[in-house]
Amino acid sequence: MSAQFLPLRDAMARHVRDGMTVALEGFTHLIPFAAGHELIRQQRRGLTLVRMTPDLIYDQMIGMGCAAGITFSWGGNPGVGSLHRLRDAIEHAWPHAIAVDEHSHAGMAVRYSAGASGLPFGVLKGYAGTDLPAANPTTIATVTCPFTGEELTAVPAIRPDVTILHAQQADREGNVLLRGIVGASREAAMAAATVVVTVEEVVEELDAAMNSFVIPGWQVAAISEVPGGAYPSYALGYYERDNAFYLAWDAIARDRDAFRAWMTRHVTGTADHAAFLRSVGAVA
Amino acid sequence: MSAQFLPLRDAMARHVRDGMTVALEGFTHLIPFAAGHELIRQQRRGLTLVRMTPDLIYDQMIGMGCAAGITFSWGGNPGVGSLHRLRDAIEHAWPHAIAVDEHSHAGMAVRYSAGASGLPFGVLKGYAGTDLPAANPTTIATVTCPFTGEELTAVPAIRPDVTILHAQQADREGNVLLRGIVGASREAAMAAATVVVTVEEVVEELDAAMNSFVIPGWQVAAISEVPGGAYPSYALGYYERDNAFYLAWDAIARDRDAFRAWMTRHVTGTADHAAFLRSVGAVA
Amino acid sequence: MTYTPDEMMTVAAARRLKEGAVCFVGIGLPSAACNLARLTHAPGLVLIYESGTVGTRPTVLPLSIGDGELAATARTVVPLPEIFTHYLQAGRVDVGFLGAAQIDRMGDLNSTVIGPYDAPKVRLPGSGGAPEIARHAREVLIVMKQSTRSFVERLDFRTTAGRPGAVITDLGVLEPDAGTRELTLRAMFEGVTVEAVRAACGWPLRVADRLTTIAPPTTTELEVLRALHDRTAKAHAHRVVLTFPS
Amino acid sequence: MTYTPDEMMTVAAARRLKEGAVCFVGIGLPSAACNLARLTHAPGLVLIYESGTVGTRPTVLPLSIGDGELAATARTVVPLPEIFTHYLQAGRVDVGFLGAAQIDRMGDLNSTVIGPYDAPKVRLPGSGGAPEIARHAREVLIVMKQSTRSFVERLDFRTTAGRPGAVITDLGVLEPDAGTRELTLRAMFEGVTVEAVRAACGWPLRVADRLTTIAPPTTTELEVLRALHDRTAKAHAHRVVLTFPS
Repeated sequence: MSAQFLPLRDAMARHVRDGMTVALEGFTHLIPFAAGHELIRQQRRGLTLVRMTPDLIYDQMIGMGCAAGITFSWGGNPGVGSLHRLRDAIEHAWPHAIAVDEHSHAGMAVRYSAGASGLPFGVLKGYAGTDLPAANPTTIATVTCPFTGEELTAVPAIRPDVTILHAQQADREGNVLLRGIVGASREAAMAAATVVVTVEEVVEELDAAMNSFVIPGWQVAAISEVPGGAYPSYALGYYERDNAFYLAWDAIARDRDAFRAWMTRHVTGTADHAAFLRSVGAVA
Repeated sequence: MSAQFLPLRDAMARHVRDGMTVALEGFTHLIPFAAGHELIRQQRRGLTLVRMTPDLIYDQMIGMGCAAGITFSWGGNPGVGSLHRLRDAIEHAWPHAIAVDEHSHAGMAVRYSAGASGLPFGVLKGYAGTDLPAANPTTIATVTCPFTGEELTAVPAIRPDVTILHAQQADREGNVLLRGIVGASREAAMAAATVVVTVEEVVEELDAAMNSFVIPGWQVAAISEVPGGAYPSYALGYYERDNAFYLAWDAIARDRDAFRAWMTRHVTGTADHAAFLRSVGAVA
Repeated sequence: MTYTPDEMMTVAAARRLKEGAVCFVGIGLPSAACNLARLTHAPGLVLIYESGTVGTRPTVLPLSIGDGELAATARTVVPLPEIFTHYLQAGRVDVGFLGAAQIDRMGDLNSTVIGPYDAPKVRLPGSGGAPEIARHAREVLIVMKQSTRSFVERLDFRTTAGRPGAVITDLGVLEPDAGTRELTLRAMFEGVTVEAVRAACGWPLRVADRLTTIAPPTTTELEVLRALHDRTAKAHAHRVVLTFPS
Repeated sequence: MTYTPDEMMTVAAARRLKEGAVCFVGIGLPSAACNLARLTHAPGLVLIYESGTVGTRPTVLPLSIGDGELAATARTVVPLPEIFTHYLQAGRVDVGFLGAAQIDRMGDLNSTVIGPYDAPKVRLPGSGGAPEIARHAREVLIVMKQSTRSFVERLDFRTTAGRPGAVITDLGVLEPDAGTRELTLRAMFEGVTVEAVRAACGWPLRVADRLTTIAPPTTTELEVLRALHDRTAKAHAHRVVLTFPS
């Protein structure tokens, strides 16, 4: 199977269905905002959303009712404060309650790596002396080293139905290049049944040095060319993170009505990501 | 601590002592022949030699009596046939018997990864239905997934006292760049208590793109500039693998006297790697 | 020169970092402290951010843990899982910085919830890298402003078994007692009284027999720190506008 | 055109590879077969070599599993552990090729020792990637020349639980019986007799009710394969001489 080039709307409609476990990865960098917005426009419901750092994109998806659950390790607005929609869902079940599967960064990294490696679980030295195992007994257990007798922490593999990434480039064959901070993107992609990617541009030849992080085209189900697809996150070599947007989001998300009005105006009220970028003034 | 730049003789003398567990890694590419030869010149004894593919360098070290044991997964002369010195040691205890700790490539990769991660063991789906666990019961065991009940294979971490690599470049700060096929070099380096590197050249600025494989200088104990240090293996961008040498080795190594004569003439009888290269006609 | 409590905390944290140490850095005050140390007494400090950037030397402070500046000035950028396995868990980190919403007298930390876990009054961001930074870094430094709301008798949730080497507050420095490991006031900033420190602590704070005073920021420290913050503010002031080929 | 048994084996193996399949390739005949398929009926074949090169399209055959040619023509070069975890163990490989010193009637393989493990008569190279290729690849193809020394009643050591889809020999093709999984002669090359195949097998070989004959190499197959071998021989003929800046 090789990658299909599809408009984002079609890629999301074809590959993401209600009730799926979906990981939109990218660590601060290369967060697939365009894809998340398209899932909101298509009113996906009952998703289990997996991300190390939910960030604004999951705040928006949770607030718009897309999520049945969240699997994560740090749920704040980086450098700013709370994710108010995530908080409102957990504290007040608004718009509805969501299931919480909470780990540390190390635990999430190991869970993705186990999924990527076809193993049912992974091992770390972690969580000892904390309340996390008691709070989350279904996905934190122990295992004993058969050689040393040491007790270690075991966490189950994450295997998303779909992992969605944003990347700088794809070539015509569907090979995808990610440059810069990649977070757990590689592991999230290799753990998934299906990989869908948005890219800044489709090029004749990837700008990839030897040993670059390239996902082979036959590993990718669909690719959509979406310039600015990570905004207000960033794409190294293309545009910077819009820190002002992250700051401004705090006031928008704090209030349910302000949040809904903003989402209606800029996301559900826009046809696609290009229209979104125009509507928030992010394009010249 | 940051990397010291030392002549190879001093780097080996300072960091490798009799009885240590030593990994000279590099998969076909970037095999640290110069370092191995220097250990032979210094008459190191009782080493436990770790490599996925022992290759000619361990054939030579074993034949010269450096090894007390070997940990490996494929011990042939690639594309040619047997490693006759390895065979002679196992089949006829010549020059003396060696302990064998034998795994598959997958098992070795997991063992290095566990060592690199500070874990006592690693997990794989492997060895089932084979005679390997019975032949090697001390380093092959089972572990049960606490979530699914599935039984998996457990293998103990490898933590070399010293890992020795050959790389293309180091900068003045001691940061080391490896390009091309890297095998398990990263994991072997991160698993080691001490890392020693030979490089083709020391440069002002590494020729390293974003996301290249660079070992930070503070992870490296010593660096020796040894042009041609991987010969007859190769260094991508510098010189090719000398396949003719690998073919010729078969006849040399097959006979104990021919082997000793060759080693005396070209290795113990030469002062350093530059002299070795001249003696085998590998430099113009 | 006059200075703020934030500046004093940053300087006090920076001074604890030894030349050549490998630091696992978080955003905010720890990032400022590490870079201040790097720009003053410890030019060889190795900074690791959990985003995968190893050996970064940013000219301005990052606003997020994954800013492009960190990647551009790094010695190497690795996948995030390697940071937590090959670097942190394998014991390659000398100093880890932590903060939290709550701390108790043993230095354990809560950054998960206020109230019960299953029905929280306030849902906090959660653990991030903290539990494993606390476990694997050779020394843990905690940086938190003191108040009876944050320095509490009893944590609502133990996110992290903190085992700090020191807790640097806006009033002074607490260190664990050699025997009991209970946090003990060891040093205060100039002009701070023991009563003020005790009043801002939710448990009966132990005080060391010999209390020292921490010297105020030097002119150099303040100048370098303020220049760093100025450069940072300038670099981040502009709104991002995307331009695409037509 | 006349052809050698090696050429016939290579062609027979190449024909089994479907367009777009992901192949885990070993050095020697499997490498020739995969590249022949790629240069003829299956241009989209994805070749993975265990050295970490994914999606390679070498113009000449590699002599070692880690030749520079494989890296230079790869879509991506990854650390070796990823090949065995993210690609092979995770189930991303369609076809894996294996060979060995010994095979038994169930398709299990020995590449470890002749004689007892602890006191071997012949120490063979060992398992390499074979045990996990056999376990995780969707289909396993074994390529081995037949003789009573290699097709044995009883393995000296079970390195690999082979579970082959087919064993391609220099005489024909064996496939497991649908019920018993015992290897059964299904097809022969032109001019080969059942007696000859049985004589070169160390156990009483089962023969299928309906035996087919495998068509000899086509002119195109032979020309492409020979051109590939010619290019390879030329590329590898020169002695390597290092030149250093003075």
